[in-house]
Amino acid sequence: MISFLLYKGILSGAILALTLLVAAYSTYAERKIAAFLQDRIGPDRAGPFGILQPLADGLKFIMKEEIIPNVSNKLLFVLGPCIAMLTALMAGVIIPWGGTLIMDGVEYSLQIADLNIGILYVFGVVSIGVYGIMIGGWASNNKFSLLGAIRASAQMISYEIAMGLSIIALIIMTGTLSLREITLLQTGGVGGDWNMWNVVYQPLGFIIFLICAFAECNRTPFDLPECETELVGGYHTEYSSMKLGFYLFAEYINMFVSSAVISTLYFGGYNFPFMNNLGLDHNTITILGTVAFFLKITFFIFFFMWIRWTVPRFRYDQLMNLGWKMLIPLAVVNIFLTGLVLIFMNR
Amino acid sequence: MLTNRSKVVVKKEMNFWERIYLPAILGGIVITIKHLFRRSATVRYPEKKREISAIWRGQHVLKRDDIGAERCTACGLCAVACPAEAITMIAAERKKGEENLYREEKYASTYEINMLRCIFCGLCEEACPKEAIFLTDRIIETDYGRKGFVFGKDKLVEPVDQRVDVSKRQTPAVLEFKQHKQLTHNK
Amino acid sequence: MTINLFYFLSFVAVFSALLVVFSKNPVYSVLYLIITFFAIAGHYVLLNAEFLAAVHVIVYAGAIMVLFLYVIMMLNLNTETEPHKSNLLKFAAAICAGLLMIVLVGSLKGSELLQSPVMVHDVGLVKNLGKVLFTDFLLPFEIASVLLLAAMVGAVMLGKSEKPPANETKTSK
Amino acid sequence: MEAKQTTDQYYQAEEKQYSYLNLGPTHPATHGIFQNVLKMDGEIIMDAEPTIGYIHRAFEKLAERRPFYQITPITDRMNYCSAPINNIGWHMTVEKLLGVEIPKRVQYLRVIVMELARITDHLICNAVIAVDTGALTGFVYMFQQRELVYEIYEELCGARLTSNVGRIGGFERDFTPKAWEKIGRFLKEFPVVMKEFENLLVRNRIFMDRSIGTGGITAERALSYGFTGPNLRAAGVDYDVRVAMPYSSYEDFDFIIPIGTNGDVYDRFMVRQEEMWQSMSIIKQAIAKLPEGPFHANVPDFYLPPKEEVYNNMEALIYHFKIVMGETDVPKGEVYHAVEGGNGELGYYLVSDGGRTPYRLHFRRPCFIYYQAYPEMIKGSMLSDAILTLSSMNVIAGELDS
Amino acid sequence: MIPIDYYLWLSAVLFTIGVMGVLYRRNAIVVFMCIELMLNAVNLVMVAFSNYRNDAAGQVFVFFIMAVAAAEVAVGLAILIVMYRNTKTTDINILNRLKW
Repeated sequence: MISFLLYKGILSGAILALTLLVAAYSTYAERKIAAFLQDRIGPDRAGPFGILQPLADGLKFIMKEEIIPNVSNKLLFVLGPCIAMLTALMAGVIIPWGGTLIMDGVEYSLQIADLNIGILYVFGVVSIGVYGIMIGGWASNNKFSLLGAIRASAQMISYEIAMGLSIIALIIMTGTLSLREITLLQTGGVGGDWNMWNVVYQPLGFIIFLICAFAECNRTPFDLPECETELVGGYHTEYSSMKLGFYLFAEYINMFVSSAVISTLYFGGYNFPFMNNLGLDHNTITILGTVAFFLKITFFIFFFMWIRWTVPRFRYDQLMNLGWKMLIPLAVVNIFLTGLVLIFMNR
Repeated sequence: MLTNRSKVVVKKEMNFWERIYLPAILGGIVITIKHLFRRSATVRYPEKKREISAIWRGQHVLKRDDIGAERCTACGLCAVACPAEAITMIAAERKKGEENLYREEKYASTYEINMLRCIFCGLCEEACPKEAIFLTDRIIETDYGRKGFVFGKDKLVEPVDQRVDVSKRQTPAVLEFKQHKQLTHNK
Repeated sequence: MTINLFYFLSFVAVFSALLVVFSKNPVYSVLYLIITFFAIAGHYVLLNAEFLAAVHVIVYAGAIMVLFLYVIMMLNLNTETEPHKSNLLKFAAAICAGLLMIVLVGSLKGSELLQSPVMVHDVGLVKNLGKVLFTDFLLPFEIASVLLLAAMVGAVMLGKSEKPPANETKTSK
Repeated sequence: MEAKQTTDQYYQAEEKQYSYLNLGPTHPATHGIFQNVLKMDGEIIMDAEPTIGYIHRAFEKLAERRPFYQITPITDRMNYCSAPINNIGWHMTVEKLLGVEIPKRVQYLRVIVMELARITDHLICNAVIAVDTGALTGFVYMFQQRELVYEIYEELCGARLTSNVGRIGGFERDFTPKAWEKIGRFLKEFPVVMKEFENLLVRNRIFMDRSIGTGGITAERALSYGFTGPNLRAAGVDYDVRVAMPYSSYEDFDFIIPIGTNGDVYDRFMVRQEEMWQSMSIIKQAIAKLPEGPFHANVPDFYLPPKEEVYNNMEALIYHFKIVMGETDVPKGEVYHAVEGGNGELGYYLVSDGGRTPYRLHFRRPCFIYYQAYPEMIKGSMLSDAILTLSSMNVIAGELDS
Repeated sequence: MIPIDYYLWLSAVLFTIGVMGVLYRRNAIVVFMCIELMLNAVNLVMVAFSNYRNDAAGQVFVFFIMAVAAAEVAVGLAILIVMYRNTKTTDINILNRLKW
């Protein structure tokens, strides 16, 4: 019992630390990638290649004056970023970060909790995430913030539906909600037993899911809640110091988590090609798998940033049209197609 | 139609591929990723400085002549020419024994340029008939107070041992003219 | 352990439900209601209905309450917009609720004798639930979908104003 | 009693239904200091009230206190995105008053400088449209090219933004070989970047959806407001001062006037984009046809004598003093001269009473006129559209006040 | 294992609070929320009994209640918005005349 708690505690702590670290370095990566895509250099003063920039940023956030507007709703104003941060961190619990490690004959899973409702948990957490933005935007008592909050809530609710529908097709195919089982079904991939990654069977679902993930993370082209040229800063216009930091951090954590979910659902999670044909022992495969998983996550984070620095953003009504008139019907069509194919396959 | 040279340049219909967003976005990300491998255009400022042109209109200098006497004769043309009214000067008469300090019989005992007013248009340089004031390719230093931006003679007149080379901004005709040492101007 | 959890969740649920009713600002009401819903979701988990708990959070906390909050923000309601209600009415409301409580107490008296006849609790799993839903309750399920569609159409129709298209109300789920 | 209370409530609420949003004076999208009070119903703009005057600097009054040559730096500060056009336009106005004959070479050099300035102006406008739709990267690519143009200015006159280039009668100095080299480099590099920028945006559906049908204005309304320049051409009227009333030998060059169809943001964007291509072709033609000759006209009353003469020659020194003091005689009369500025017809109405300063000087600033139409153009559209409309009209705050 | 009557008491209390809210408040949106609260109290009993009897029917019913609640909220809030547009208030006492 104690060792079980210890193992879970260590695992949770490690994943929490890792999430925060990745989020911190995502801010650095964002600036660096933006700079490189734009023929610039980016931060390079703090440490070699600016590698300590996240530390400097964090320090600056902490040192900044804390401003709570007089006319704001003070309790909710503080609550907003907390909720945003909390919900962003919660989703990491369910993701299988790797296979199992066998130590002294005991098998340790690199997943904090394997709930049987798996992916639904992620949805639950994501659907709560909107409160952080809404409450913060409303409590600021600023019209730009309020507009940002309203945009955010409408956008996130709408895209959640398309996201859910795109997942349903996947669930029909795999027959399970558990993320670990979904990952295990993709074991092997190229080489070996040729269980291809789900993206091969669900390309349309993957694209819909990816677009919805962009929308849920409020990234360009769906960054309407915070678009700086229209709403100054959107929901975080009035925020300063670490509260602003929390919002920005939450965005990067969301990005990290959604990259992890995309990799798990569609790109085989911690599986990598030829993993069972190399003749490695179990623990090595697990560690290599985790590395592969993080490589996939890194690619998706890069992809998020890459897109952000390329495309313009939607307008509010176009965003709604895209969500309701294109993605949801497409997702439904995808479900039908998947169902039909499965019926024919079984016959 | 007022002319026969006009041409409609807008095509607003989208074809199918443009309608489904993705090809254009893919094209876009290909363009941006190409820039990932391109040399950055940034100049790392404090270590490296951008090469600025020879005729750059920056901080003013009050020139001395070859022996180190101030060229300015306080004629006031620069102050008149200044559209921003940034130049203030007080003229004084040269005393005996100051010939090596001041070139002409009259000189500017005070010469101030308010760098906050100055718009660096270069009209003072053009107005000067005595080859005394020039703009240079130096950039004004920053300061915290307004007072620091009123440049007096201490900052404007070039030090005797550290001459500011302005020959780059003078025309070849002037440079050629300056070779004739017999002329009064060049003595 | 479990019983303590039950007490805690019940306390949270009841306390925040009371605050829903008594807080002046509708935004606070919404937030307290969300807390109540979380507590109820916790109860569902205690009752081995994980799937329902997740759906409950997604539907209620994630969609319905966001809609409430959205409407409140859009209409910009706050404490001042709450109309004044006379003390007499409030008193009457309390009395009515108290009477209802007494009726319920009377009817529930003696329910502690009930004991669970089975020891296996596996209906909360997705598989079992899905089987029942798509066999025994197929017709109601389809009717529910038609109901949702009708509600969606109705909401869009109502939300469309005759004026230049203003704020479209989108339905959730 | 209750009914009355309800009606009162109703009227209070009627006011409350709309919210008022202060867009500006400092807002990331206003690109300058001016204010818009928007009456909003949710995200829809019901009405707008534009306010100007935040950077009022009394240009016209200032100009009436200064000799002619000192007015040039003032014109810099109107449309600071294309300052050389303002400068040269002013010089041409004075030359028109004086009736000076300008050598062909000077005219061609002026065309080159003005077209470069037009490119920077349109480039800023289009890059900023991209930013306001959220695509920052195209903006950065374009701004690198603007840097090249500014380096050309720097080589010509020693300054970059507020250029004060040229003098009454010509240029203050001839183009150096380095300047020619930089112009050549710009003409070589810019088309590549332009193509990239166009590929990023022009056929991208997100951008097209954002800009097509946004902030449109019909040709009739545009004309009755007094629109000129790219914004009028986007509405479908091919009015261009360079063709309608050619100045500075524009009739020698072959270029087309790009027009749009219904004056929306996309039209304006495309018209500006095409005008940049045309400007490049004009520059190439001007370089190819450039005749030999002096870089300034023979206006001894206004153009300063060469320095070596001033240093040595009494006659020249007297002229020098006379010009700098602004004591040369000018004819009485009034002239109006218009140039095709970066943003439209930039007119100078100069009344002279023969004194050392203008008796009255009025600048016809196109942005001031565009900004009047702004409320009409954004009524009924969304906030995002309003911002896009503002940046696509390229309203420069410096031109609003005078 | 928690006895079933605990859940009955809990949902009775929640239901009463919901009823009290409906009677107590005049803001239509809060009234709506109190109705949601009552529905949830009922849901809780259903799930409790479903677990108690190990019969899925109770949970399926909860599903249907959720669906109905979602539909009700969507339509109800749409009506509220229309009402607000016309009367500029969400006071249910203004509504009792059934006209505007």
